[in-house]
Amino acid sequence: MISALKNDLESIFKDIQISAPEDDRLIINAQKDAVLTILKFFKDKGYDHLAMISCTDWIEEDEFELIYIVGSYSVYAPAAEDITSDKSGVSKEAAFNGGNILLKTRISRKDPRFITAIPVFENSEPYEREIHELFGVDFKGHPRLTPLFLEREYKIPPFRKDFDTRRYVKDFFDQIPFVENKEK
Amino acid sequence: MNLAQLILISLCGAFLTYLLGKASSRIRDTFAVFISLLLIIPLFCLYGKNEEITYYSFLGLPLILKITPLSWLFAIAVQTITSLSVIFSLSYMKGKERLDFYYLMLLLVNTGMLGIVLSADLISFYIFWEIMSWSTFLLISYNRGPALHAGMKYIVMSIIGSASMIIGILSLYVNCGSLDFVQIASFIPRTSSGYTLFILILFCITFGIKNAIAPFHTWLPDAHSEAPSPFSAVLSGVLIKMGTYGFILFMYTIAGLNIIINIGGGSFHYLISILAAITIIFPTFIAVLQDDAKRLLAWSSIAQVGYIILGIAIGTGLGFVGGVFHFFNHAAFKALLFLSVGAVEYRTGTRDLNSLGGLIKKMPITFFCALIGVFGLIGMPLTNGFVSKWLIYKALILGEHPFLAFIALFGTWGTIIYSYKLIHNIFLGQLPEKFSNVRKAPVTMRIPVIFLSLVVVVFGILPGIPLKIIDTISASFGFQPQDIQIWGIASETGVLNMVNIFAAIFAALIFVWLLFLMGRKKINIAQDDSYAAGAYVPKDKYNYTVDFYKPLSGMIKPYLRDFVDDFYLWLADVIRTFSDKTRKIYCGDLGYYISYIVLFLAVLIVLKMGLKIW
Amino acid sequence: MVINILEIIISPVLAFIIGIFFMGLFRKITARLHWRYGPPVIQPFLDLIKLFHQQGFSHGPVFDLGIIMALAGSIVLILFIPFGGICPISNSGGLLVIIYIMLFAPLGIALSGGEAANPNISIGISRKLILALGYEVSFLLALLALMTYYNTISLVDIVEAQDNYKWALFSPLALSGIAYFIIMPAMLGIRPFDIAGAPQEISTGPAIEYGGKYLGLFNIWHALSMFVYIALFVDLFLGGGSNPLTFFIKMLVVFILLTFIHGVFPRFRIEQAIKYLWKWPVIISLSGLILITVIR
Amino acid sequence: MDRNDIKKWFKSPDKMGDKYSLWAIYFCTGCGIIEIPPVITARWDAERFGVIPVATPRQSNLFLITGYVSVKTLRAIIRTYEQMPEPKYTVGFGSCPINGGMYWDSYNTIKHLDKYIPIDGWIAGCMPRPEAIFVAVTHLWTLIDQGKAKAYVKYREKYGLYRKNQEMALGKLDWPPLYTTGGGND
Amino acid sequence: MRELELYFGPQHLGMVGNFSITLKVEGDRIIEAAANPGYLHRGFEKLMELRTWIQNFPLVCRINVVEPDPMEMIYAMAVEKLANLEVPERAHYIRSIYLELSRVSSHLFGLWAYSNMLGFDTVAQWAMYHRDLVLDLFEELTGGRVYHIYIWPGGVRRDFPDGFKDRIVNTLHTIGGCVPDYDAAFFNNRLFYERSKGIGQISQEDAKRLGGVGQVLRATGVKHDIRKAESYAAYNSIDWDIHTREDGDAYSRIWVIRNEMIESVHMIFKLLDAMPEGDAYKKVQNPFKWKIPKGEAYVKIESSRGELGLYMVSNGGDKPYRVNFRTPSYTHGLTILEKMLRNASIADVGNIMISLYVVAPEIDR
Repeated sequence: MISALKNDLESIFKDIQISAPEDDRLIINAQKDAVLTILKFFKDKGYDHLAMISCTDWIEEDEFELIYIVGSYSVYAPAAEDITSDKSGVSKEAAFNGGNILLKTRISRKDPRFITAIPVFENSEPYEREIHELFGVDFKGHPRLTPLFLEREYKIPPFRKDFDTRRYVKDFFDQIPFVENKEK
Repeated sequence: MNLAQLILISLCGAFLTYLLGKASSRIRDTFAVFISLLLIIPLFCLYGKNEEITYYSFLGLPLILKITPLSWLFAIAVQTITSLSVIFSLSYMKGKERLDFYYLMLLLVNTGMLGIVLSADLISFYIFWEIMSWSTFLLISYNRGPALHAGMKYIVMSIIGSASMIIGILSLYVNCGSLDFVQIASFIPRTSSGYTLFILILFCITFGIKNAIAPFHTWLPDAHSEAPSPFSAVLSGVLIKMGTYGFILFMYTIAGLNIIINIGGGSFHYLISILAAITIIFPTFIAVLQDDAKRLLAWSSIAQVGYIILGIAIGTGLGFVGGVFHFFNHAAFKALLFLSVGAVEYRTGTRDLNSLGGLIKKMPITFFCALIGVFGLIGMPLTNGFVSKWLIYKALILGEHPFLAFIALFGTWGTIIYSYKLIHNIFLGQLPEKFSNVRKAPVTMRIPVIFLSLVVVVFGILPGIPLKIIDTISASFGFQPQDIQIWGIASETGVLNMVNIFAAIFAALIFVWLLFLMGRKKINIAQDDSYAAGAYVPKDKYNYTVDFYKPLSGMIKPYLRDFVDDFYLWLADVIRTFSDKTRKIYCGDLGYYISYIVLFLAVLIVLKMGLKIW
Repeated sequence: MVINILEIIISPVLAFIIGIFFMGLFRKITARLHWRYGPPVIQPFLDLIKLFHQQGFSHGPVFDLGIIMALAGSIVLILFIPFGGICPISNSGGLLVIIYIMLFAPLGIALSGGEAANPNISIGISRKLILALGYEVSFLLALLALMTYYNTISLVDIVEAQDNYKWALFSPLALSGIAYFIIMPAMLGIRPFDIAGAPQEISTGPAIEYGGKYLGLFNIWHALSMFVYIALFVDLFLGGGSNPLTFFIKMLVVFILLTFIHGVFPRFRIEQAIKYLWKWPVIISLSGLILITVIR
Repeated sequence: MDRNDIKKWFKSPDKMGDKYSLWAIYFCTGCGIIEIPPVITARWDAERFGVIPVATPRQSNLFLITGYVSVKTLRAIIRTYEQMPEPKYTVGFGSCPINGGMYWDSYNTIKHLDKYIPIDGWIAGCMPRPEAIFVAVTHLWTLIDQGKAKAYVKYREKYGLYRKNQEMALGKLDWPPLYTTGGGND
Repeated sequence: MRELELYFGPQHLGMVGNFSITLKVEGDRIIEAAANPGYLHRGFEKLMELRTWIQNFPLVCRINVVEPDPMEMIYAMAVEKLANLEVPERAHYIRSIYLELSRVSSHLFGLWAYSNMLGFDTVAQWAMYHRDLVLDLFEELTGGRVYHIYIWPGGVRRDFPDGFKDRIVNTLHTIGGCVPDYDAAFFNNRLFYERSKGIGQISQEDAKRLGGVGQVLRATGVKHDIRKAESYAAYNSIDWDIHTREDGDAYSRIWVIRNEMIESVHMIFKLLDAMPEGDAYKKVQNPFKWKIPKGEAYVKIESSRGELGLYMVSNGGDKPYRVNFRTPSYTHGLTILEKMLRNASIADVGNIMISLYVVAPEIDR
């Protein structure tokens, strides 16, 4: 199953690197502009569940990595010969559900912009909102990039690697005096 | 001063006001107030008198004015409400156009109403009736725009009523030979009951339309909400009660108690009672759905008229006293409410219940007066509305009409529902930012309102004062006299002692207040410092007014459209198409016309010979 | 005269004690249904002591006046209701006055809540008034059946007519009595009809802004209204009581039944409550009234 | 427990009333709230001691701050605390409001709750057992008895300082000061 | 026309957890609802980057206070996957039993919250009492009532004590014996049906489109459960069923929860019977010096709320480089809740929210 998918992908999309480190996992590194198309491709293939969108701050490479994790709702029994013949190395579990697909793309850290995946997966809305808030990535076409969790504006979005939370605590919370102390 | 002079002064005063207005608006205003207040004095002096004067003779028919206890009561109510309305108009109407005309019409309406209650023959009755109807029409459509439509609706129905009255008058003239009430009253018992019924039904249509009773009510909501507020007070307070006066006149003065109770096997007065019950229940719940303060009050007026008619038509002394007293009370508190809403509209420029709120902080006196008015409307104890409703309920229960009593009592809960909505949406809740500069109502607006709320409360605690007068009226119609005391009513089937109740409530209030003072001292906080689930109250958005009774209105709305109004509109439509068609009949060919005439005559002859209708 | 004044003083005190006792018992019985030990029966009274010396916040004169008016209305109401022979001023105006004095409390609380300018309160009041519209149909029908059957509007007369075990509940008025009992949870505002003050939906509705003595007065009002509605049922359908003790025992039985109803139901939504109240109780009480008019 | 000591009730009804009728505001500020349902339900039944959860701050006199306080929650806590009528008691539940607990380095939780509102007592632990709440309640009784549970008086007296701290943590507050007097603006 | 903005939470008796919904209301219909999370945001994922692999265990279980155990499990699984650790067979069974016990306790908590929301105190109190019995088991096993930190990379911290199996069976029998009571009082109560039928209804397509998992999905008729689809621990070795309903409303969801709870109890019995002997854990190297090779992992399990996922990146150090949880309440509490609340009545806000089983700390993290 996974391997068939891999072949399909390689034939359709050019600029992608695909690896299948485990039986139930497919890792795809794609270019920025191909992401939505690939997501759509997966959706059409029956991978209709966007589990999450994550973001990793690779500060040394000066890039953000966006990870779209896609799974499938449809649970189907594997065809009997698929398991018995074991021709494509598909394990029982993987055949059972199509596994997880990790679609990764890198965007610049200086000017973090991307486009929203809402047209393909509607439930990407809060994830993108969260990434916008915690990493400062701007998603074009997102209807409301308003604050989700945080009350206050931070100079550096707090989940970036260069935001030192211990330092921040020292500079901010520890500066607030105790009420008794001020008495003296 | 005799009655003719009284009417004359009133009439001349009206025109003089108009003329003075050409000279100076200030003189006009003063004079209007003066003339309307002046007339109260002679009216008061007429209390208990039985004057009668023939002021003119027309075709050998005497035109008579006469004062009876009944007409005295109505005249006093009319004159008081009009005077207060004129006082209220001073600031309400300030700066509007055509004010001379407005005052003329207002005073003319007053003259018309006085004439109606004082006249003692059908011709004067009819003349004054028409004066009143037409000047009312002009006043309703005073604001133009949609008001014109409302006025049109009113006048069309009014004309139908007048036509019905004309037929009745002509028929009576032909059969009785006189239009004097006394003569007619002596004629009625001698005639057949079918004819009596016919006459009664004709006049009931007239009065029913004016009174806005169930199938004839459709003009009222539009008219009341579109008329200028001071006039709405007159309209709702006394003008529509001219129909009530007519009812009483025809049912008890002309036809007499015995006939009314026995006619048609007792079905006539019962039918009227059922109509009245319908008039109570549906408008009450339609009022719940209204979002326009004056429209809400208009529907409420229809419902309250239902109580009055129910009391009068049920045919017992208790009911009659209750009904007439309720007329009097309704005049007081409904005028009060219309004037309060008028004051709010004057200050805020809107009467939309969805956009007001929180005005208690800005207009406290208006609020308290409106609250008293609402209490009267609901019939809370210690207001006059309670006493009259109590009388009506008791009459219904002891008269073994439990279902009518149920409807009347249930209507009270509907009344609570809409009147709390009125109070809440205007005065309570969060004050919108845009009304933060609203000032309290001007003095000339507060005086009538305060006066009326005093009336509501005083007659609520001491109901004996007006009840005594009403009891003499009912006794004069042949009802069993009630044992009226100053503190209420004492009868073996149930005592109502308002002073006792007042004392109990007052003592309880004092006691609870002391209890309240016993607790730790309170601190006053701002309105914004309110529970908002841990957040600070959002300005301007923290108020529940829109669709106040959503769960209820969602359930009852589909059943509470004004089907009658729809029916009339449909009828009007049909008539229009029909007239379009009939126009083809008039094709201009003489031969056709002649054949029409012949056909018509033939039908008439057949009718005359074959069916002896009358 | 002296006895009358004494009765006027005693009956609210008695009602207060019984109401507070009922509230405590209510909490205790509910706790037992919950497999809990529960608070002491006098706990509501202890709460009152606390509340009266706690600070209160006032939103304005009407805020104060409303709650005072509500409680005063309840106290006056008690004077009108015969309590096993104690009936200070119940001959003034009869049942019709009682129906109207019952309005003081909801209107007072509604006005008071209105000035506090909190939408939750307004929603609670709106629900309360709609709910009242729902149960009032059967309530009025039941009362009218009684008044028609005994042909009087005086409550004292009705109680007297049921003397010697001629209880209305075991007469042709049984249907009305059943309807009254069905709507009683709605009148008392207990489950399944505690919609007006649903804490999980609108944070106790009308009582949101009450703190300190305001809440104390509110609780007293609640206790008194519990007393009033149950006492009215006992008077109307269970023949009152020859002395206060038998009257109290009858009240206790009715009260415990109501507490069990409270324990085993979740809460209605307001539309459902109205639909329910306009269906079964109305059918029963209407047929009761028709029966009365037919047999008379 | 001296709840049945009638003499004491006559002597100081205010203190006794406060002690045996602690109404706790229902506010799930943090994960400590998970132990509140057991406390108020059948297993432990806090209602035995008159402790019940109530819906709005106006009705309550006990504020159990259950667990860590994020900056956003702090705003709601201050708002709720200020709406409570006096006398009011606050108890910090769990380690986190004391000094930040295991979130000592989090950028979004405040570390010392008593910098912003006064606290009458703490319950340490993560998470404290339900019995700890009862211990806290009995301890609070003692404090009330001895007249030491006066945090709300402190808040009134040093409102200026508290308000300043609150504004430092939250930026501008959108409600007017609770006390106009009550200085501390040294 | 005046707009009404009403706050539902955070300080609200109908709100379980520190969460807020801003409602725009007309009459008593909700026009628009905006979920307002963040009251519990502690920045877990950031804090975990600053702590060693083992130090993170106390932190990770505090993400979801109602059922911390799946959090431990998923973190342990991710570490095992990155570090290529083998888990003994017995540990798999113990983990499964432990997770199912946690599911039972969590569902009882949900039952408390839901029936309390409907104003049904009696059942709420019973459920909370029974949950406490389960917590007693946890306490005996791990020493903590709420937070256990029992699952460990390479197994569990310690084996079952003597006679623990019997005590589990006893407790579960006690709870199971009350199921008829619950049914009579609550699940078959006409009023429960009236209050929840048709409330918060969502179609299967919508549930899939908006990312619904767990009961929300199963209540619409999708037979989807990670325990079956991508089996972990010992779930594959016993026979059990996925419970579904068709309507997708609150009523179906609560019924799914009820059936799942009973299924869990049966699963525990089966697992106890099939549990092999052996080690309950495998020794790992000194946790203070433990480094995990470079790599990334996405693991998912079925918590009692639905699919719980964890994406973890290691750059070869002694601390994780990036941790990101996919919690089931996230989409339920933000997207689906907002959609369901549109046009709902005010009376049903808490009803819908709790029937979705939203737990606020899971959203905020």
